[in-house]
Amino acid sequence: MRIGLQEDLDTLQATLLDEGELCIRSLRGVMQAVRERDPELADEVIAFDDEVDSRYMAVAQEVESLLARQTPVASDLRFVLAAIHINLALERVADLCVTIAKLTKLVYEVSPDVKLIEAFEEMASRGEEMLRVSLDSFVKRDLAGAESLVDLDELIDRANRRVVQHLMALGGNPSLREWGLRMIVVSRCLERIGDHAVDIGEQTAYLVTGEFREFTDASHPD
Amino acid sequence: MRIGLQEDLDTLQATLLDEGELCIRSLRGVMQAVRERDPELADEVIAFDDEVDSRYMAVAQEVESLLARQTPVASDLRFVLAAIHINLALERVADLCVTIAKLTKLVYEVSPDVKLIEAFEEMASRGEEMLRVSLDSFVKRDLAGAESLVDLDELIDRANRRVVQHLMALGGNPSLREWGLRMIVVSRCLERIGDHAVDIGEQTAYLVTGEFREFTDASHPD
Amino acid sequence: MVTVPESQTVPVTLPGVNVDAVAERGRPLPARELREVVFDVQGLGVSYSGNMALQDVSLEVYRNFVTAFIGPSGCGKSTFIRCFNHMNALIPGARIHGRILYHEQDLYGTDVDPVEVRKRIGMVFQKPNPFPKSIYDNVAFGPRVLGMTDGLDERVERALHQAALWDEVKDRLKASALGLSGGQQQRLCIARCLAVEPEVILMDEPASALDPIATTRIEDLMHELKRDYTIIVVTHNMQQAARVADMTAFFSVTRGGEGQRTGILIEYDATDKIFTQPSDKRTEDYVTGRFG
Amino acid sequence: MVTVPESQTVPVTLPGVNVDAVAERGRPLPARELREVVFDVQGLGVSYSGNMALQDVSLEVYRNFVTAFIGPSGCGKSTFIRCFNHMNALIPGARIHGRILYHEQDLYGTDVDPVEVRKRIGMVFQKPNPFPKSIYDNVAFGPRVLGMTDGLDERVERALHQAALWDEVKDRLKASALGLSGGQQQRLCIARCLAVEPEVILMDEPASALDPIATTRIEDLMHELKRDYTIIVVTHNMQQAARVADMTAFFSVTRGGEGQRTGILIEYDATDKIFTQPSDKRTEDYVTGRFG
Amino acid sequence: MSAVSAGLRSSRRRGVWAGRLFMAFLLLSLAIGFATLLTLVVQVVFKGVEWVDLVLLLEPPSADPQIAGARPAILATIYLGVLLLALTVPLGVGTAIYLEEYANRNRWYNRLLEINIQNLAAVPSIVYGILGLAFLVRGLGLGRVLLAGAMILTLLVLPTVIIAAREAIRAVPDSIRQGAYALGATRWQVVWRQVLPAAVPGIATGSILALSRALGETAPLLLVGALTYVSFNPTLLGDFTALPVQIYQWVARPQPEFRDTLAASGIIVLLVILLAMNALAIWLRNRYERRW
Amino acid sequence: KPATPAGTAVPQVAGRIESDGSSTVGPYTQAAAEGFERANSGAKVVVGISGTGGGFERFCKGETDLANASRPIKYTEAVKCQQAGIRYIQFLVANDGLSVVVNRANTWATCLTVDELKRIWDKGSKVDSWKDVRPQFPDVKLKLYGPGTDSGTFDFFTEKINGRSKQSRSDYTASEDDNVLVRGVQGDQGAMGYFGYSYYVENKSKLKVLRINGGGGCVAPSVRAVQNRTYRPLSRPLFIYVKRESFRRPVVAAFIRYVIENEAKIATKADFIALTKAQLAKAKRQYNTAIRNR
Amino acid sequence: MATGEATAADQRIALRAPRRRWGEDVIKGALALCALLSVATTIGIVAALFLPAFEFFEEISIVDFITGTNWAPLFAPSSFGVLPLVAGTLLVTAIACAVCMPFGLGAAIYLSEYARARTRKSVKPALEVLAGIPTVVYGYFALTFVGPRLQDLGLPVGVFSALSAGLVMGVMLIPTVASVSEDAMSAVPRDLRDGAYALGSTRLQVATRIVVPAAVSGIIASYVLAISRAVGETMIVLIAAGGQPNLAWNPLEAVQTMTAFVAATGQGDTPTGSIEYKTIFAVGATLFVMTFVMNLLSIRLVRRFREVYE
Ligand SMILES: Nc1ncnc2c1ncn2[C@@H]1O[C@H](COP(=O)(O)OP(=O)(O)OP(=O)(O)O)[C@@H](O)[C@H]1O
Ligand SMILES: Nc1ncnc2c1ncn2[C@@H]1O[C@H](COP(=O)(O)OP(=O)(O)OP(=O)(O)O)[C@@H](O)[C@H]1O
Ligand SMILES: [Mg+2]
Ligand SMILES: [Mg+2]
Ligand SMILES: O=P([O-])([O-])[O-]
Repeated sequence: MRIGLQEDLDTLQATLLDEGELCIRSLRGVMQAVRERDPELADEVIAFDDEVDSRYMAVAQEVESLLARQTPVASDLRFVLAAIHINLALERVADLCVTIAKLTKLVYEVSPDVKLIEAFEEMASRGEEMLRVSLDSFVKRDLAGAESLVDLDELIDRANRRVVQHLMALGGNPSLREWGLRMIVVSRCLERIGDHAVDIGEQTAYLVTGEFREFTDASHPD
Repeated sequence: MRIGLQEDLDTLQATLLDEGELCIRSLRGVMQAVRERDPELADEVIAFDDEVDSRYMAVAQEVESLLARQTPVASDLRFVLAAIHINLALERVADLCVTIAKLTKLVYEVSPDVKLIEAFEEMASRGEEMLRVSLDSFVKRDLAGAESLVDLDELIDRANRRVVQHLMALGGNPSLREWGLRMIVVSRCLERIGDHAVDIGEQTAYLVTGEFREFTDASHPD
Repeated sequence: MVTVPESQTVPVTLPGVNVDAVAERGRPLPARELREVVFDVQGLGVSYSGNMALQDVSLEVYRNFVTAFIGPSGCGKSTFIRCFNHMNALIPGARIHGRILYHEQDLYGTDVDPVEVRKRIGMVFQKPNPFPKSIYDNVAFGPRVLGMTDGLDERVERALHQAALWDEVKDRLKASALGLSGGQQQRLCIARCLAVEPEVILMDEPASALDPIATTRIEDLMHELKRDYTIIVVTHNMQQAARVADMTAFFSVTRGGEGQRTGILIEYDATDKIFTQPSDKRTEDYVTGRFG
Repeated sequence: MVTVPESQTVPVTLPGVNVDAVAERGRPLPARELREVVFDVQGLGVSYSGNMALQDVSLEVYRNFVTAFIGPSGCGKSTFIRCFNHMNALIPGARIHGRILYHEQDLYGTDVDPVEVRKRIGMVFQKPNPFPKSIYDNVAFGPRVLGMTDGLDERVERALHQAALWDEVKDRLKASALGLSGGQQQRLCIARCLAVEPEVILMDEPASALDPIATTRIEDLMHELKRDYTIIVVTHNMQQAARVADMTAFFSVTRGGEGQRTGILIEYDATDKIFTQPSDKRTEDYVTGRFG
Repeated sequence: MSAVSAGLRSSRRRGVWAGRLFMAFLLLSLAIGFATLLTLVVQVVFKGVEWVDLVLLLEPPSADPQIAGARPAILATIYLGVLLLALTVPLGVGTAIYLEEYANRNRWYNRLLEINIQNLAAVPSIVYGILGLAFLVRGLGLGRVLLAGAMILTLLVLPTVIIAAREAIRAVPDSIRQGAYALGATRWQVVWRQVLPAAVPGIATGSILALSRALGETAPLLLVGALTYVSFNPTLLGDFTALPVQIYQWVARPQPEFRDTLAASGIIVLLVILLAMNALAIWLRNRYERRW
Repeated sequence: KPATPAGTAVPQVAGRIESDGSSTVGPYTQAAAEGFERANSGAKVVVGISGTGGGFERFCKGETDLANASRPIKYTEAVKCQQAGIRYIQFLVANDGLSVVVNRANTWATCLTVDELKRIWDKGSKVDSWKDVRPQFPDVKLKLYGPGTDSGTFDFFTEKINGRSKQSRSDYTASEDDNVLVRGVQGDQGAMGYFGYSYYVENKSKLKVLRINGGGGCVAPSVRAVQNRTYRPLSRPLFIYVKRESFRRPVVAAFIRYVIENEAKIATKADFIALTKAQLAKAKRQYNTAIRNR
Repeated sequence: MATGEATAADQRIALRAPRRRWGEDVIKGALALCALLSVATTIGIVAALFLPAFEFFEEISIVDFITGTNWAPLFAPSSFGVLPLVAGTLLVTAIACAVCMPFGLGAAIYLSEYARARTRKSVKPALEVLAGIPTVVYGYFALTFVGPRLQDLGLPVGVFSALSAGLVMGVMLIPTVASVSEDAMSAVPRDLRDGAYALGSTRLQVATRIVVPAAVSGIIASYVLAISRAVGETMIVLIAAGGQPNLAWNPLEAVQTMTAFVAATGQGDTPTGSIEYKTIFAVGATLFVMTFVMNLLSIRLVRRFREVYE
């Protein structure tokens, strides 16, 4: 057993999970900011991104060092490649949170549409769940868990579509219109968090099966 | 000289550039579809994504094989890591084109706002330029070229902000409103194509300098 | 498929890209049906004084491929590779079971002359083993013993060229081969083997005694040579197998009844496959360094 | 910094993560000021019968680090490592210039006794070189010649434990060491060296004669041992340096006036740095295999 | 490199015949030696075996062949053997150790020493006889005593023993020495605890073979005064004879009983002694032969 | 062990006697020593065969008690002894008849004159064939065998036949070992050789001995012929030289006495020819004088 | 365990030797003394041979000695041309070499290249027995067996001849040559043989073109050893060669060698101190010089081959 390699792999996974946890915190924070229309909290979330970024950097550095030093092959190599992708996905998730935070700040004076906020809450909690499931199944090399993400994602997508419908129906009020234009992006961001979770799931599947496969293909919707 | 390694690295770069070219074609195609409100053309762009995906897969496979077989270190390793990121960025660019194509299809009956289309045209051609510059500087290991992307990106961002302002000012007409809601996403997509080009530039910088550095940080806007 | 009309777009030119070349250099190996089989090993086993050292190996070696054998120490790699040119016949007590067909002809059939076999199937050894003669005489040795003495000079020069050694030694062909560096010696041994114009070159850990730079050169050379020759290489260095080989066979050891160890073939596949997605757990454990 | 109030969120639990451990295992090496210097090499050079084999090397070796020396063949790695325990004194014609301070004391000062130095600074060689004696006697040899014969049995057992060999040999301590496998022999040599309780262990290509599995075990062992010892290792295998070493020194060769080759130190830095972003072009060329 | 479909059959009959002829020559070479040995032994045994009895072993010589024995000669030969061992082994091994382990080979006097010893090995034994007569018997005033005989035989075989011991010591791999030095052993500890034990089989066989040659020597003993008629058991500082001298004298007698029969039986006894020693040497060699 | 021979009522003596010298006389001394030791269990006699010259060398250095000699001491040797203060007594102990032998297949030669022998053996002789010896002999190639040039036998033979010691042709096969000469003559039809009587006696069946005409007719070597001096000129005396100083030791005196008393028996045992009465009487006289003077 | 607590000062003291190691120096001295014994031996030999030899050369011109063709030191008038002895020595040596070199090498090749390990293990020591038989025995074997057999073959050879002595000496030396050569050939790495076999060589080609050339320095060493043994051999020639100085270079005739002369004269009855007696030393010194020169040459030769091949 190559102790050095396994240690490095463990460290890498731990850093990734750490990053995942921070992303989830970020997501919660920004949803609170949306719910409570709290620009300060939004600022904190924006600042908190540095934390995630530092983990992102750490993972990148670890990956580079590991590849340079340990020559991983086969499943070890797939693990490292998966880690690269997951790292990117998580960093994007955090960025999306930042985007949401920024959008929130732009429209915090507008009193929000309650139904919409509820939809967002639902999407966010689904997103959080998906992130958890994705990381969890990654750690457990759990193919079924990873594949279950597709179904979860469908739920978020549906919520997103509902939000778009709702916003389109919203009409009139110019301030609300701006708000709506911003919120459609928020919704899209939340939806994309789900997409990233699916990406992570795909990486798990790749890690386990050794095959590249997209769970869903944007250009070939089922 | 490790002939095998260099050959593999060359192949990898060639596949990446191929993929880049396909992305640019995709972008042109989808802009034509937007301009001409041509749902068939949009469909073709959507189908064309398979081409890009196949390159994406090829790069991923090549990277895996290269890492497993060649044990690259130092600049070679950075090249491979950069290739992974660039591959992802390009794939995203193509996905964004698909998204635009889909959005176009949803609203092709609506006669578009000419100013907006012009803005999109501008954004798209800037995006195309950025992609070109980014790949070009990657190939030439041209740090200055890569850094110039930040300025180019600023132009796209500005166009994006103008689009949003314009859309916000658009008001009234419900069909136009839906169109606007869709178009804001299109604008965002085009803007993000620029972001991806910047990402590619960042990878070039990493490859050349060996240091991780984000040209701009979403959470720390200058 | 690509219906985005090209005429509509100015051709996209990106520097440094030759898309055709990419296609030509395509990594995937030719399909199985298209490969020409040089050796067809069928249920091969080797025993030393009754102890099975290797059992029931069946595989095909393809023309103009580099085929690598990897596996833990004592799994019979050397034993196996030595079957291809009758080198086992020199070991008292060694017995071969099963068949090796060389171009569909039984290599161990009656009437097969080991000398003829070795002429067609050259071998390079672990430690560079130049004869204590001049560089020229080393390369000329094979042709001389085989009576191929016409145009000897050209033959020697050609072999040294092929082994990428000519430029380094052309001014001192009469100097002792022992004065060469380890890496040069090994290339000389390859040249020596090429001088008799074999079809196949067997290499038993050809670079394990060399430093990394010399190793790189040998690997490059193998890369070059596979255009004209079929190469079989045993290596302990998995990275080396990964780098140079088109096909890789992984051997391992099973423990029989009385603690007897017998080598078996675990997996034989394209090298990429072996090193990224081996289908056998034992292969995976070995290549990831998790064996034992 | 993290002002998102944790109390507001249910603790996020993810399986398999121990965030503290991650922090503790943090890759970055201790800052230069915090490292304890064991050897301070100052302008060291070595000549063999007047030919400089190594010139002007200055570096610091830190305590409880694994320090690797890499470089092309003949660049003086072995020459250098042998300076640390006076092994060059055994070569007629070898001369040392410059200084090596060992805990601030000149290793080549007058009155310094090579035997005392070698007691503190052990060495493991390229090829396992067990003495043709029993396993026990091999390990007991050092203590015996140094007169440390009290509690010899425990000492031997402890050394074998540390070298991760005890379980494999505890039932046959009286058997000949030559009956061990190559990897076991090398671990025995390590145990032999540990038995005299050195502070530093020098290893000159300790795994180059071993198969990959045995090599892995030796590398693991080095990883273990660095907790208690300071290890200096010469290796041809760059991957090995990359895996085991904290610090890596890259040596290369310059050609002097009359084609004379002299080894010089090109770069000495944290291993990660050497293998991902070497600051010298020559290092980069060497580690990426683009040398020569 | 067109496909090889046939032609693995031998194409060179001539080579086969040359091989057989050569083989015949080799067997002949071996046969000549053994045929001679056999004839010789058969002749001797045929003539003398009857007289190998207790009289021969236990009685002193006599003018009457019927009751003539060789007890003093046999005993003296045995004493000589023991003395030779006691003198040659320490001196020879000591010299060999000096040359191999201590002497700096770059010094002219050490090189001269080596050449000198090689040369002494080739000096005819008769010259040693002259030397012994001039310096031991007369110069030292030792007289014609057993000790003088032993000493001259010592000088005679010393070069051979030195050369054999040097070979044996040189065959001990340097890695063993380095390993011991690296553990803090002093030079003598290295020699005494590692090198000598490892070299013992080589030294022993070399010494014994040299010794058995010395015991068959006649000429130098005659010169230093081995007598032909001694009826009492030999002492260190007393008159002596030796078996080969006794045989030589018997052979020169006119009476056929002496000339043929008794001489032959004496030869048988001598052969048995020598064979026993050779056997011992071979046993030692096989018993302790080492593979490194 | 056999008991002391009857009749010798000599009291037992003990001690060691060193002797060295002629390899021809060696067996004689050895036979004597054997009997003497048997009679005196405390006595030890050792015998070396360094050759007459070697024996005298040691003798004159005082290393030995007795010197066995197949010729009388030479002037140079005597000088050496004198310088070293070694005084000695010469005892004639036996006779030898140098025998000239040919191959058994030699049917022509039976008796040769001294002149003929000289023609064959003298320095610069060109006699290569038997025909050259006597015209009526067949033309068979003559092959010569003789003792080593440094032996007493060679000295004696050359002196008596060629007129001067050591003057001889040199192109013959020489050997220290007379058995070797026997072999030589035995194996070669044209061979001729000469050596001590004992070697002829022991090999009578293999060789043919020549009669020698020394002026008094053809005589073959035999005990009688030697003893009554008709075998001429090749009868030669054998000596033991005794150091006077040693003679004072009872054991040495006893040994000489033993030799004189048992001279005939010893000579027979060693294949030599016993002393004539006159010779024996002289020896006894010498012994008695020596005893008195010691 | 790294002595964690030890301060630099402690280690400063510790790097010194606790005490001077006198024993080591004493041992080295003792060993050097052993080595010096061989020098003393040589000096002794030179003194023992050359001092009397110089006396000899005071009386006899060294030129006559070296160039003279008639050897009759003990005849009267005497003649001191050593060439016949040298010729005899060389002739017998040449005959012995003609036997032991090819056949010794043949046996060595057989043992190292053809024989199985088991055969080698038993045959080689058996062969070595041949080298241990006392030379007296060989002498009589030559005289009583080989000579007559040669005559049986119809050769016009005398009872004594350089031929029979040389032949037997050659046979006696076969094991020496075989054993030393075989050692050298076994030391040729297996790789080289494998390399040659892999090129399609036959066993014969491997043995003659690879192994023998690679072992040539060892083979030469064995030859040199055999030559010097042949030159120095005494008893066989003393008994079987016939003591007849002979410049005829005819192997069928009897010859005298230098050693035989020394041995014969040494035990004869030449008065010591006489000029005749001193010939022993003159001849002995010549013999010594001959072997010495030959050895120097061979050391050179062997070293040259070593350089080429190692
Ligand atoms: N000449 C021989 N006689 C008997 N057994 C042998 C012989 N050669 C090899 N073996 C045995 O056959 C088995 C396979 O040996 P082989 O040398 O082929 O292994 P390998 O895979 O080449 O090992 P390595 O990697 O150490 O070179 C081993 O168990 C070995 O002990
Ligand atoms: N004992 C010696 N006598 C003379 N020169 C020597 C000796 N040992 C080494 N050298 C020379 O010193 C230089 C450095 O040798 P060294 O063995 O230290 O290199 P290295 O880096 O260990 O090489 P490798 O990787 O081949 O082991 C070489 O040029 C070598 O020829
Ligand atoms: Mg092998
Ligand atoms: Mg080295
Ligand atoms: O031994 P010799 O009688 O011949 O002197």
